Amino acid sequence: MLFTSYEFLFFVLATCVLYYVIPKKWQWMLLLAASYVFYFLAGASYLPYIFVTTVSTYLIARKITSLQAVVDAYIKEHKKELSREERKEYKAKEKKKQWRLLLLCLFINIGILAVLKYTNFAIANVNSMLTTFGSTAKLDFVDFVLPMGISFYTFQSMGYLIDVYRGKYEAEKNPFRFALFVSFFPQLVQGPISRFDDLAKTLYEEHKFNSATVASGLQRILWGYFKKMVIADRMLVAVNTLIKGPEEYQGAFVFAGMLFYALELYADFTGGIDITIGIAETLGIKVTENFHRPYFSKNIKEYWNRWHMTMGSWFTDYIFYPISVCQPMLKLSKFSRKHFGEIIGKRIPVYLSSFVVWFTTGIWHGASWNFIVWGLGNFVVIMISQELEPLYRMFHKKFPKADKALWFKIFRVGRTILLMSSLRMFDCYRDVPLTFKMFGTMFTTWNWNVLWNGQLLELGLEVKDYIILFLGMMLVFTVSMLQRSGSVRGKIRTLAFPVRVIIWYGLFLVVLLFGAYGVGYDASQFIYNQF
Amino acid sequence: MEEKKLSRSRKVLTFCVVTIIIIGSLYLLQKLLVPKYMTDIVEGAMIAEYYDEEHDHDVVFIGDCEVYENFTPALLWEEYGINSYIRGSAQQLIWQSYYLLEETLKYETPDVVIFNILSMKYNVPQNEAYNRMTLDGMKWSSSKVNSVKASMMEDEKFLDYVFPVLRYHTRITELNGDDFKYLFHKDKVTHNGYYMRVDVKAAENVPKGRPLADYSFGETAYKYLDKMTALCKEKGVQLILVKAPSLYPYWYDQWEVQMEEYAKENDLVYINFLELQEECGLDFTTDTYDGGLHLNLSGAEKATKWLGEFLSKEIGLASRRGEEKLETAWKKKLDAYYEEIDRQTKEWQEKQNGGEK
Amino acid sequence: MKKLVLVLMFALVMTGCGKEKADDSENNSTVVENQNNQENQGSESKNDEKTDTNKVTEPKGYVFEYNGVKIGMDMEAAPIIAALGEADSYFEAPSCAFEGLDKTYSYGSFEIDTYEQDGKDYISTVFFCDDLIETPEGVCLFETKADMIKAYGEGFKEEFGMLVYEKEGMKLKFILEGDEITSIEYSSTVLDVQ
Amino acid sequence: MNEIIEILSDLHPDIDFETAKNLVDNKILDSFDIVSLIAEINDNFDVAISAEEITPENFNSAESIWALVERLMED
Repeated sequence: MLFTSYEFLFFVLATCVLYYVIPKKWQWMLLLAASYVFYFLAGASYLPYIFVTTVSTYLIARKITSLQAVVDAYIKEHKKELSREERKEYKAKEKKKQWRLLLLCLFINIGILAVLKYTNFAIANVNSMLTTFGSTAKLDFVDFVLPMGISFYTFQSMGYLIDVYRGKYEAEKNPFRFALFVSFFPQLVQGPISRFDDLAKTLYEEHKFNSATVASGLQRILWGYFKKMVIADRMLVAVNTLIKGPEEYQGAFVFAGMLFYALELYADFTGGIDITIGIAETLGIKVTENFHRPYFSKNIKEYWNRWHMTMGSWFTDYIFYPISVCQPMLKLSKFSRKHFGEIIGKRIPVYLSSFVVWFTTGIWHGASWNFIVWGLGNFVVIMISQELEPLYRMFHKKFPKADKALWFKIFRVGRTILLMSSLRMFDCYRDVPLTFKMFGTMFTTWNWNVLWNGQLLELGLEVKDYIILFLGMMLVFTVSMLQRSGSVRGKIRTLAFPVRVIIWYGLFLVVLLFGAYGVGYDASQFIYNQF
Repeated sequence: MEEKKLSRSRKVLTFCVVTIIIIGSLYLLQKLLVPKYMTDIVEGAMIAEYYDEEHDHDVVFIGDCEVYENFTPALLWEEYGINSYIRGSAQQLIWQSYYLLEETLKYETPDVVIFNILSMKYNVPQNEAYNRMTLDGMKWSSSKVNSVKASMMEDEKFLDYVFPVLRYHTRITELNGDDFKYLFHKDKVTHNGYYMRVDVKAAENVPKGRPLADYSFGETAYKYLDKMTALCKEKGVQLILVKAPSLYPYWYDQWEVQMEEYAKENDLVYINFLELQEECGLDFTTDTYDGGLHLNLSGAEKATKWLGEFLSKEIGLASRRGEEKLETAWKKKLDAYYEEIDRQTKEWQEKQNGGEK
Repeated sequence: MKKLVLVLMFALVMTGCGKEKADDSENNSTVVENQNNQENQGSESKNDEKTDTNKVTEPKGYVFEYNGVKIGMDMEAAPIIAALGEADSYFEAPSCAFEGLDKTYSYGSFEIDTYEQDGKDYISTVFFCDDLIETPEGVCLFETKADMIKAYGEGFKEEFGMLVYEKEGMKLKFILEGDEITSIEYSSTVLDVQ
Repeated sequence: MNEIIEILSDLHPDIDFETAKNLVDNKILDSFDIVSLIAEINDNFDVAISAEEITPENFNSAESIWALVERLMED
């Protein structure tokens, strides 16, 4: 069920109506049922996978919590008899048991994800290696199903498990409630990746029908559809033409494609998340925000704190920190400081763990070298930026006013967008060499006149489409600017009733009339469902 | 207390008013966006015209362009006193024909239904645009629901038929004068379902049929033909199968055999006008306007004459000339008919003269 | 000095400048994937490209060749028809109700069909009429199934009783009666419905 | 406590860590800073701060960082 399908709209509508009609204590059960129906409709063969993840995570988390309870009780009881060392030793021993359980669960679930997602990638690499060594033998590709949203629900469950292991909170007792946390349907396909302590309470609570909340949720959904259907799906037509014809579309076309893609991706992904969060809001549930006007970022580092935020913080908390502050890493750091000097030694933990994080981030996005190179590209840019920090400081000391100047702000935002867009070319083109080649043509093929000689009109979009896109983007931009001083929906709420009706009905009409859907347009899937 | 009540009822009232305005404006918008089919592609307006008719026909034609371009009810009335109507539409598929027949028989029970069997060659939905032209014009009924369900291509959605605005929303940037002019009222594009053309383009080099791997008609096609036969039997209507005299698309001998057999088995009359060309006096250098696909007025008159003779002599349909109500209705229709002939003839002559210069 | 400023500027341009606080860095991401989507989620496949993207100027799939003229599916018809010289006969069939003519050009031993899109004609079919011509892979009418398999391999599918080789969005169709090839047809898949 | 402030000031000379609160929530300290900080603390105080202790509450001010270090030293 695509977010843009009638079936999905109907499904959401039916769920919402039932949700407020049935007794409140059944609400979360309804959501669980709805989520499983949703998942079943997406593909019955997916069910076993999410089931295994749910059950294994539930049981092991419960076990870890109960072990922790035993430890606490024991220590409390024997507080006086035990020395500090004894206590420490006991704790460490017990922790080891929990650690093994944690590893087991990670192994099962990351294992499922890895096997389903990366087996063919591995086989392809082995095959090309065999060819390099002159062997004619070839491994056959395997035909695994890749369950919808597996990357998202696996990450969400593993985050929960690690938190339980760390003692951040106790494991959920009710297996069905936990199952709902894993499978909550609005965020199943493309995130956000929620944390248990953020989502659980609002998910299980009883929610009274509140017309203001419901209206607000619906408004957010509408805004999401606007971005998704009016902008992203329309832009997609041109993007596809450009990236599917690398022979034909070079030079300035690549540049145009890069920007179009940046636009499409933004509208598609943030629009999808708006729909997700809006649906949750309609149900009275608060889902963590995933974007914070990312294209307004001053630099790449900031960008990554404002784009797909829940995934970013997941990688920080569960990969970056554990690696960079673990004992071996600290020892390595000490060792290098002694032997290679202060400067290098200090950087080792950060660099090594960042490398791992970006490699993982890349491969999480897709099993191909394109994504790995893309991830590492981000790594390189961020590290360069980090190393140039002293230069920036010099620059700002010399031109203290630059920071406040509008031109400088625009320059920085433009730079962020250009950098991100050029890195993203890796997920447009077929393979890594082709991407480099296409990137190169921007500087070798000097055909900037195609941007205004009408050739852009041969990509599947007409003048009117470009006008709609332009106006649509202006609206998104304006809303983003307004957002700096608080929720735009909140601001609209203060206006007179007829004005409000006109605004929201107007937006509805715009989606209805200018949405790129139906015959002639093929509603593209949310780009993000694929991960 | 009183005040609270008041404000509450005011809220309800506002809600109602807003809802009515929104639904009303959406309805108007939808009407505006749906194609009007008044100029150029008029074939899309045919199906809806039937509902304005007095439902008292002796003969109803069902089928694709091979009926609505090849037979003219006006002549059947003038010469044979037969009151007939053509429920035809472009590339009407056999299940669409069946459901149109089903619907028609809810309005009236004619003596004879004539079905053109070219659409037997299609066993699956073909084209969204043609679907639309046949289906959008139908009024809502179980027949329409079933017809839509049977006709939808893989990427079509039922809801798009319920709310055509979902299908035609992209027309918002292509609206033209017609869309406003014909928002509430439409002109007639046919003469009792007949689509008239007087121009001429001789048939030449009509390609032979290329061999097919499988000449048997599809199961689905047969299923609906069976249903049609059964429905007519049940309602006491005589079903006549025809193959119009069009030269193209090619009508294979193997198809002919199957139709002859089917007619025999089911005790139906089957008329193949391709074999009656000489008897009708059809001349494909002058009687077609597009090189043999469709007949022009002169051709249609010849074919209709043969059919009129057959219907009155062989089937025994009595002339209803003199029935006052029919005479007045047809008087008006014939006026329009001849006016149209004059108009087109003049236009055609001008075009020819222009061409010669 | 100038050089230094340049380098500095370049560095600023090329990397995210982090004056005050760059916050945390690792993580997040995004990106999309357009082609290698695997996490199929039970819904239609992404964008069937709009119709005009499958227009080609280069021949694709199996290509018939006559007197040195390559006739590939979905290629623009005009230059090919011009190169082939005058056809023995020509027939055009307007589509019911819609603009656009389907044209058939007959060259004795074979026929070419075209379809119209956005005012231009494109090749939709090459049809063999007799055994005076053969495909570039060396198959002609009235040869046997074995000859066909020798030339094209076993990779055919059966569609409506025809043996069909599909390649790069076009189809090469054979009809056999018994063991004898009775029809050879190159055909575009653009107009495929059945 | 003073040592903590010294380390912090090395990282960001422009911030007054005596008074600054919400270092994490206001994004004054990013993850790179935190990692460097933990390495320094490990060096100077010989305590190992593990990943699970990296929470905003523990790192929001020099005071809370010091409290964490003290707690770990006691433990």
